[in-house]
Amino acid sequence: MAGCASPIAVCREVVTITDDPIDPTALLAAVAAVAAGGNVLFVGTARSMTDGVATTCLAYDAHEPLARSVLAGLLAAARDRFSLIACGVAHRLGVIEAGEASVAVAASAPHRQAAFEATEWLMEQIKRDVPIWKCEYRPDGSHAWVHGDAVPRSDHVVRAERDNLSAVTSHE
Amino acid sequence: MAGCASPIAVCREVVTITDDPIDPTALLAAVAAVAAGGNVLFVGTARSMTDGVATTCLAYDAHEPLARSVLAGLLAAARDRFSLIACGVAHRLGVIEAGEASVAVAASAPHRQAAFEATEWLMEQIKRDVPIWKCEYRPDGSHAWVHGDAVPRSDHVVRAERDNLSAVTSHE
Amino acid sequence: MPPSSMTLRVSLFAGMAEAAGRRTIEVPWHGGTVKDVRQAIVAMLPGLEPLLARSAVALGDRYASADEPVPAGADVAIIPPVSGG
Amino acid sequence: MPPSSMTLRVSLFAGMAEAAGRRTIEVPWHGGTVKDVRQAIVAMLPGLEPLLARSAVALGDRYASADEPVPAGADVAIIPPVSGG
Repeated sequence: MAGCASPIAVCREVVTITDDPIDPTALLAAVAAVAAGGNVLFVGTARSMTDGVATTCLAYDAHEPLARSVLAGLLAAARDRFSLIACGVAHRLGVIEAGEASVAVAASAPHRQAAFEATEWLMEQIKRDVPIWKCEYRPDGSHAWVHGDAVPRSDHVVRAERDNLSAVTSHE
Repeated sequence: MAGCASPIAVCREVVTITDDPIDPTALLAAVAAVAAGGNVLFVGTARSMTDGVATTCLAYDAHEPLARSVLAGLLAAARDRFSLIACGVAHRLGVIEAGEASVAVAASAPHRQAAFEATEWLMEQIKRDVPIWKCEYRPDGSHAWVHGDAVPRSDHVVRAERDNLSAVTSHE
Repeated sequence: MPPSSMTLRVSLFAGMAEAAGRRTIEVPWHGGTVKDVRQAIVAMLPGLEPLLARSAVALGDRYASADEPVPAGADVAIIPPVSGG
Repeated sequence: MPPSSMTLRVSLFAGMAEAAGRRTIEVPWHGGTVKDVRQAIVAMLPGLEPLLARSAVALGDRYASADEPVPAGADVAIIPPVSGG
């Protein structure tokens, strides 16, 4: 549990996975601290168009226990790596209409650069390794689950990165 | 007025300079759009400690008409440079207690990277060129206005950067 | 119950559940490692092979490595490339 | 009113206002450019020179360049290095 940025702040991480609408303001409030100078909130929202193709709505599926576990590991890693005061993530599952939030990430740090870097890093890791999947629904009634080519990384790799060892060792 | 990221979004920028508490949620809502996939909000808050020195409160002074004008130029520049859908800034003046927000910047874009880059860029420019000043009050009753060494840049330079010409030409 | 009659429940998600037509499959299981689970799935549902090749395997709430042993009662899940966020 | 009796109002902020002991100063003004405004201020309040050397000058709601002419009624402000955010 190393890496708390300030003795007067409570080190904390918040993971929320929910079928209900996300409350980004609550997430931002959850990372607030008097030791913080920089607070960054990212909110990912469902676009009405993706690469010129209209999307009527999205649906998200997840392996919830694994997602919670991987997210908790990522938040702990981010807190240590960027000397955060606090950080949190909320991800919504089920059907999401255009304009609604699917994900929110927040980080607080004494200075703004760490908060920016941590939030960007967390979003990259979430999109790479957290077992949550998006299905795009089109106006013609068709749908498609989105799967890229990158094999989700094991928590061994996340741990190795957290310890600043060099990259990929154990792609299962 | 080039650079609107999407024909279905309203291009807009929001500047707020106020003696009242900042409402970051309202700023985030002001940049929301169905064409947006990434929304970034930065909130700068008054720290209780800066480099080991306790701060009881901060006070901000500003040349308000110039600050509004420079901020409007920066938001327009950010919108074009990062193909934003919308962006906004709110800065508070007067006395600010530890934990309270002094500044908030928000940006929305189709993809998250542009929203992150724009928000960071805007914060850098604001801290460099917008005529607002901070005074730090210490527990012993002393205070100090904070002035760095960088001469605030004229809007000529901002315009030149917006047009992607190479850097500094007209430091007054 | 002799080992030859044992099965392993494997959870599927997203496009893999859609390709299999269900969210859970039961594969014959005589013991082995994560690598053997993959082979058992492909033997039963060869159509899953392309996506399975790009998938990780989870045991409970953590990702598993290829040589980990998998007991018959294990909570096994196939994790294809993710697209959350 | 002959030019020799004209003055220019200059707004000061933050540490510069504190150093001058006021938020507005009036300097004698016989016409000239932004550069001449700087010299008139230093002639009247030499103590402002170090911070003035690192300051920009604004006319109305925009930053001004060194060779811009400054009419007697201009809205002039000295903008020392900023610390907002």
